[in-house]
Amino acid sequence: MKLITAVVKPFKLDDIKDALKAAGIAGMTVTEVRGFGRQGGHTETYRGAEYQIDFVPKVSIALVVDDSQVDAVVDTIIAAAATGKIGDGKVWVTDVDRLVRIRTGEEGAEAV
Amino acid sequence: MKLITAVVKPFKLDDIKDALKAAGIAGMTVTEVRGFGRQGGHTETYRGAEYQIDFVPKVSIALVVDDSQVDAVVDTIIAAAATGKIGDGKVWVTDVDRLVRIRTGEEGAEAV
Amino acid sequence: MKLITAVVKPFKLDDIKDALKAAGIAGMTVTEVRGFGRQGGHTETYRGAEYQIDFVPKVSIALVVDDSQVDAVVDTIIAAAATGKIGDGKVWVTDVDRLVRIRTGEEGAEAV
Amino acid sequence: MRYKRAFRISSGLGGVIAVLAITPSSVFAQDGPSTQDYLNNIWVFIAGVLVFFMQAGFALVEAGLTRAKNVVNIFAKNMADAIVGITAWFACGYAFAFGGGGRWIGDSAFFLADQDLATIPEGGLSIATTFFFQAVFAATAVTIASGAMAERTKFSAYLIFSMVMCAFIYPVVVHWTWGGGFIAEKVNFGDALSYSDFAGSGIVHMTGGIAALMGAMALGPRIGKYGADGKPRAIPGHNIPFAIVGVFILWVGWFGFNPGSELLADEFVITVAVNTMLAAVAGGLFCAITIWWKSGKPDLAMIGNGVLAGLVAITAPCGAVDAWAAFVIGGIAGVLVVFAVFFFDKIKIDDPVGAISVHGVCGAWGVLSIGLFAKYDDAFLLREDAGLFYGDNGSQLLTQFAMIVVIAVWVAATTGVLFYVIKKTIGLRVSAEEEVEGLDVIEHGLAGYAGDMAHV
Amino acid sequence: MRYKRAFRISSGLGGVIAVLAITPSSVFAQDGPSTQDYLNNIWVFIAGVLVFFMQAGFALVEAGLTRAKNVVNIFAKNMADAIVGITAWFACGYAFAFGGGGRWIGDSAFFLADQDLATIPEGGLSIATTFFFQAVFAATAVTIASGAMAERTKFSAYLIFSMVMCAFIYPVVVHWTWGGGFIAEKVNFGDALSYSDFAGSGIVHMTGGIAALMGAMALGPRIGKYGADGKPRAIPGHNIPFAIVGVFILWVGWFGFNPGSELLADEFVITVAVNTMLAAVAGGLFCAITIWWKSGKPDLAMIGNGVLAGLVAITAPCGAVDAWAAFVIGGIAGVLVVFAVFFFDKIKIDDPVGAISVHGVCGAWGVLSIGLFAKYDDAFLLREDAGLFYGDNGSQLLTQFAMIVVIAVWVAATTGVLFYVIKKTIGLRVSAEEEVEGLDVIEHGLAGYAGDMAHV
Amino acid sequence: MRYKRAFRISSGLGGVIAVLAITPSSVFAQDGPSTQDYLNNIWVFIAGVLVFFMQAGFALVEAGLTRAKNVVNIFAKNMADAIVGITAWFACGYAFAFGGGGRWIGDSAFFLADQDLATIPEGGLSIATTFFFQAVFAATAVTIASGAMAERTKFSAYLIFSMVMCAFIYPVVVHWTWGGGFIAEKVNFGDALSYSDFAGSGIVHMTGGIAALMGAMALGPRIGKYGADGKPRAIPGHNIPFAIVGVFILWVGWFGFNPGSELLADEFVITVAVNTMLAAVAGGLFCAITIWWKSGKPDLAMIGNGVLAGLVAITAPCGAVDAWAAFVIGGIAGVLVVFAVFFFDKIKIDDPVGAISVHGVCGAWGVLSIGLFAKYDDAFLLREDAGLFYGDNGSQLLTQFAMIVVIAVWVAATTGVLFYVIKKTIGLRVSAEEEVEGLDVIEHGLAGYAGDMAHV
Ligand SMILES: Nc1ncnc2c1ncn2[C@@H]1O[C@H](COP(=O)(O)OP(=O)(O)O)[C@@H](O)[C@H]1O
Ligand SMILES: Nc1ncnc2c1ncn2[C@@H]1O[C@H](COP(=O)(O)OP(=O)(O)O)[C@@H](O)[C@H]1O
Ligand SMILES: Nc1ncnc2c1ncn2[C@@H]1O[C@H](COP(=O)(O)OP(=O)(O)O)[C@@H](O)[C@H]1O
Repeated sequence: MKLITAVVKPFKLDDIKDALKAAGIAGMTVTEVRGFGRQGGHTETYRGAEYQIDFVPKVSIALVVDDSQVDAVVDTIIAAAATGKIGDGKVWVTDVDRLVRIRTGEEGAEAV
Repeated sequence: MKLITAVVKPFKLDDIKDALKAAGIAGMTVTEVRGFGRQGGHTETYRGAEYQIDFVPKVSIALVVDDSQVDAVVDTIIAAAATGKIGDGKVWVTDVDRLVRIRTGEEGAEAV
Repeated sequence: MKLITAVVKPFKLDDIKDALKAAGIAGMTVTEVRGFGRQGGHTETYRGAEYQIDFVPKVSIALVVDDSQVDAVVDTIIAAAATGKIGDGKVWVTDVDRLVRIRTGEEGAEAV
Repeated sequence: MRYKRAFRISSGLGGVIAVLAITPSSVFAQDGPSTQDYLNNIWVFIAGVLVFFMQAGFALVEAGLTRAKNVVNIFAKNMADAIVGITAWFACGYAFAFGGGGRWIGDSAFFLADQDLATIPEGGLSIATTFFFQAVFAATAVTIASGAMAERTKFSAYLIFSMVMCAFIYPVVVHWTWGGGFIAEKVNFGDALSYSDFAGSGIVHMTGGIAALMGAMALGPRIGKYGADGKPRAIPGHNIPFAIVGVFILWVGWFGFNPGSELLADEFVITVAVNTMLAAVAGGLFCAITIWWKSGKPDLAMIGNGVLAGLVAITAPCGAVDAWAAFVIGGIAGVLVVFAVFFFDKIKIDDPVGAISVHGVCGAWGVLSIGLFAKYDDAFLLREDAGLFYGDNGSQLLTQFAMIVVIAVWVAATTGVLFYVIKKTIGLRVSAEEEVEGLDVIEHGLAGYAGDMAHV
Repeated sequence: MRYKRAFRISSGLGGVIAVLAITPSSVFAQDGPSTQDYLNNIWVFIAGVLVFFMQAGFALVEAGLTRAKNVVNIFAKNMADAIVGITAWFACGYAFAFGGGGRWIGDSAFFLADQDLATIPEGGLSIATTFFFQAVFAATAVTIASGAMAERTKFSAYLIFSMVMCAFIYPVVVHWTWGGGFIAEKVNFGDALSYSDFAGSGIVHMTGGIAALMGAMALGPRIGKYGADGKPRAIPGHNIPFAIVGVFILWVGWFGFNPGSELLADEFVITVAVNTMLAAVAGGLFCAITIWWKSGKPDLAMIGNGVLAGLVAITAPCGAVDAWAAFVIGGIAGVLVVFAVFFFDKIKIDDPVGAISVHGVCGAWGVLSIGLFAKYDDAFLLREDAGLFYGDNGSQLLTQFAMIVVIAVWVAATTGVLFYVIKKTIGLRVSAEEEVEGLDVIEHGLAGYAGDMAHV
Repeated sequence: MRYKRAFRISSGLGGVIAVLAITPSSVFAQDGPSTQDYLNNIWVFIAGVLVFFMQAGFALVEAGLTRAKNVVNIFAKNMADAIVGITAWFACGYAFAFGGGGRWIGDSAFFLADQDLATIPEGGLSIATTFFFQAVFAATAVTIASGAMAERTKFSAYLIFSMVMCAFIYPVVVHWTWGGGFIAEKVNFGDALSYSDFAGSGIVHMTGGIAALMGAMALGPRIGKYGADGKPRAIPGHNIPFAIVGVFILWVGWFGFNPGSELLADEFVITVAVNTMLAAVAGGLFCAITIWWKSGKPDLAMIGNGVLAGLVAITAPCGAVDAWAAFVIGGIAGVLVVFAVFFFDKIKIDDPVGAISVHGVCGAWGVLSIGLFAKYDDAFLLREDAGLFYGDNGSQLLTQFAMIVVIAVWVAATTGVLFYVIKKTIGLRVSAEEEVEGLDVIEHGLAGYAGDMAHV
């Protein structure tokens, strides 16, 4: 089992979701986050005073998948999320020891 | 050290928290998230036009615990979170290399 | 590659960001979360009835860094985030199998 | 001494409101209405517009003090009160209230058929003006219960309640009193010549408050309101700014509600307004002191209730009392409301916004306060110094009390039957699952605050 | 029978509005204006204040029904409509509309220069009163389009549109009608003596609605509004409470809009108000039934549109019809608006808030309804029983229809040219990237809801 | 030429406001008040209701421009201004201002004791009307400072400030001017016969603005307002829609504030309204141009300030100047406010909502502008052509300037002492920790926006 985490541009979420669905992925968990990176750093003025907006809105997607699926899923996400412009985001993969479906108690691949 | 991540129904949060407290857990971190899964997919109409709500509100709980506690905690969460209906959520466990308490600099089991 | 997760007090975010910037970190992802821990647990009354606020606002920072940087980054975060008062938060480190930059497809250290 | 003000009774024929008083400035005969007549009608109309604005205030207070997941439902119920309520008032509510018909109920002017809306009788109001002003009052009366029944009532069940309330239950109360029916005629003890309720602490607010009480009891408390230990748990409102803006809007509306009930443009419009203002601030002030002392913090949501409590209480006596008395009446209401909220919480009647305490309890207090503080000859009182503190022997207090009992029994009985029937047929309360998930998406198919993320 | 009301035409010299009717209560000569004259002017001014309040209502409705990322832009456009619109009205709009000048366009009173603002002609309004009341109408007319063009229009382009609309396009429509120009003079068929549009279903709302239609067409739909399959996708509003509070505020404002258009303080002010109230509730009621039946749920955002639809429709006939007719006219508008919203969605004209359906379609319906239901002798009608249902041979209906065509052609043509020119020069629409990210930060440098987290 | 308007001075005995002017239409004797008298009082009362509504506007503007974590505190302070302020006005504020007493301070009518509230003197206002209208003005004056002191003031300290302001500091200013005290009598240079401040640019707004300045200085800037480099950092407001709705509500309220200050229902009510409207749009327009040019974007929060700046500035001269002059005065205020905001930011006086710039700076500008643009004989001016541009030798300008100095010194001195005493006793500012966490939960035990998640 692996956990794939993708931090992407919010307006790409729909495309990514559709692509993953098409690739047979049945579940994922999404969080609104704020990203700091190369893209960041525009300056605004508000009633005369300046301020730096370092953080830009992003969406983080968490997906637990079977080891065999990891590369395909990562590729799918990258294909759907890329615009080629700075700030497209990152994908990373970590190892999962155990996965349980709460409703049934099923474990591992069954639980995805 | 292990990180337990549980994605559950929001209205179960209070029960889970109480159960974990009773089981001696002293800390956790909670995030509002949106889940996509088997449960999803009801259609709404808004001023005539239809739209698909694929994402349903969920709560994600992150807990770092000692290796010895993992199974007990996972069981506690599952017991408190289960309703038996679709959409109850998942729990997964990943390995943690290092944990530090910021205030004191304590590490590992001390820091939980 | 390692993933560093830090749960900290919201008003420290700016300081931490500045310290990490100064330490050469180019990216991170931030989420608004709610923490449960030793700090929690004040009781409020609302129109006469009491209620327990168990969760306090926190900010969670996720950073993927090269193995070589882990300790320095953890130390930087701790230095910037500590107030010495209860509720300062935790930092933990997990192992990352793979990291990709969506825009370019670069992997590993290149992608940070 | 004050001018004797209009004794408002329906003429019995065709629903024309006859005004028997001598109105200042209409001293010489002329063909059309005088400028004073126009001024009277325009003023009462403007007051009615202010009262109508209270719909927005009620919606905001109720929405602010409840949870985000039910906010569309709250607004839908308030919108329905305006839409269904005024339609019902047009169809038969106005007819039952003011359409002649003797002691018990009116019997003409359904759908305003064959009414001469425009003509202004000398010194009085045209039917259009009366209809407009009374329609917005009716919409107010029915909206009160909405807050107490929030977060768990089926929308269709609420619609039926709202319709029956505006079509029948409230109009009958109005007929008995302002419409010249049996309370106006008969309810008086000893020296008291008649009941008095200038702008409706009892007729409007207590009526709404009793309906709210019956509704909250019929429904039972929200899931999670009482802990395993039986102690009440707070369910804080999701938007305090909404609640307080709502209080300000209601306060503004009350400057139409009470002064407009003078039904003329004369000097007492403004003494009524001053009393209204002073009771409101006293209500807020003494409520703040009480809650600060009881809970250690100046709970703003409760202070908002306190202001409204003062306003509800002064609604009956605002024309009959001195400025200092208005301040005292409002201040007592501000204390009362805190204890009432605690009381209903304790006996497990779950009223998310405090409507029963504000409108029911303080409405009754307002009606009674006339028996204590009345000094001036107000509408219906027909005499000066009717208050216990001005030498009356308690006859007026008794009369006021009797009026409360009559209205309370009527409203409790009819709404009781109504809620029982609804419960046994289509059901009154949503399913537990719907309640937990929130009424907005399931009943209305619409989230109050659609995050941009979920759909593009 | 009713008094013949003022025939409002500009005197042609100096922009003074002459009122030729016999006003009640100004029967004896005196030096200054009579109290009735003061009452007339104060009332119309108060009505104007209520109309001005509608700016807040429009902003809230539009903001509530669109996305959080564009909320500053929505409010900026509404603020600009007030600021730029009234400035333009002051500079030349008022002059073009009421500054004498014969059939086509006024030609004096620019910047109110050399106008005697204060003097009140007997039975009429001072120039100050007329200017104030008409200025807030102008601001309303221009605001309508803002909603239909939401979430994708360049701010600078919108400013130009808003200015031209208030400075030229709308004033010309007003000149042709209320200003005594060629529609007032010439547009009549058969027995009809003149067009009729009491408070502006056509002159104000349909004008705004046509501009909205042209704007939405010139812009094209928002990104994501139509799926790959070509079917419309909903883009739900981010704050339904805002939208419904906005509807209540607009409703309150309409009690200035219609009754104030009587331009006198007489008995018909309040019959107009009753009709306005009944049409609004009927609009809401029948809209609710229609959408519940069509989509299975009582969609609150649509019901809000239904109330507004009823209000828009009754704006023209409110002085000429019976209460039951007002209810019917409003009810039909409530049904109409649902079908109109579906229709425009289907033909791919993306109107985020339904402005074209509410103001355009129901505005036209309101103007036509006079030809069917008119019974009383209203402003401009100059006769009783002008409706088909009261024995007219359809001449009035034809006249009303002709008026709609003239206004629609004028507004469509001028706004069409205007949008074309803007498109070819500075551009009308923001870039796709800006649209996706939201207009607030990029165009205005300001997020609507700054999270506390992001900065300190 | 204009009618000479009422010279408002307190009669010195019993607080009755004597009005010496000849009022139109009250030419023949009669028993009770005339219809014109009723109209005068009803109108001023309605204007007062509009002014009261400004409380909601102030709360929304201030809440919108500050952070979510302090929103309950903002609303609590505004509610307190109404409650504590009006109570203090009732107890002694009104007495100090209008209770006779000669040059320095009034000395009767505490708690309105023994006042005949109802009787309307011929051509004047009843005590009820005066009390009501002046009470809402007092509540306005005190609310102004709340914004400048936002996000860091102890709630109990603010309550004391609010009480003293309404009970003593502001009433004294009113006594000196509208109450007939020493400024009304004595402050005049050369040809000038008296100071002029029609509706209170100086008396109300500058008074509030100076208090705001002293408060902000006594408190010091918010944590995080100035970077390590000493440069001001923006702390954006959390809800721009609230702020702009608030501006619209204030704008509506100002149509009561200025026109109501005519204290009669005559033709000048509406010329005042036109001037008010034009100054507001000019303020918004020129502010937008200035900020667009200076910062590259049309910052909507600043434009809202610009509209309010125009309104504040025209409050003094609205009765004395031509329409074009109103536009110019408002436009200058719109530019001024931008520079003032930058200036105070630079000298490290942290005013989160711009109250000092809007009310203080533009209030002073409004008072001065009379010395430049006054053409008509306004209240107190007692002559025509008092402006420099109409041939005066600067005497009026000097008089206006002197009045500003007197008021500013009084308010600065008294509030200075007050804040000093508070600081040394109970403390003025919350702890750094409380400031960072937000005042809502710690001071009020209530979050503004309770997420549904945290508790069920
Ligand atoms: N080291 C990192 N750890 C965690 N998240 C990161 C890291 N670097 C970047 N991110 C996330 O990825 C987003 C995009 O990164 P950025 O540097 O702006 O552009 P790009 O994706 O083109 O490299 C950031 O906004 C942030 O949310
Ligand atoms: N593969 C996955 N990775 C991450 N989160 C998932 C995954 N599958 C499901 N989830 C989360 O679990 C929630 C519940 O899953 P769902 O399939 O709806 O029902 P069930 O829990 O009964 O299997 C989803 O809403 C989503 O938040
Ligand atoms: N075991 C844990 N797993 C995940 N997060 C934790 C855990 N314990 C604490 N936290 C997070 O750290 C925050 C601070 O912890 P707390 O016990 O209050 O104080 P301290 O940081 O001083 O130990 C909590 O609010 C919570 O968000």
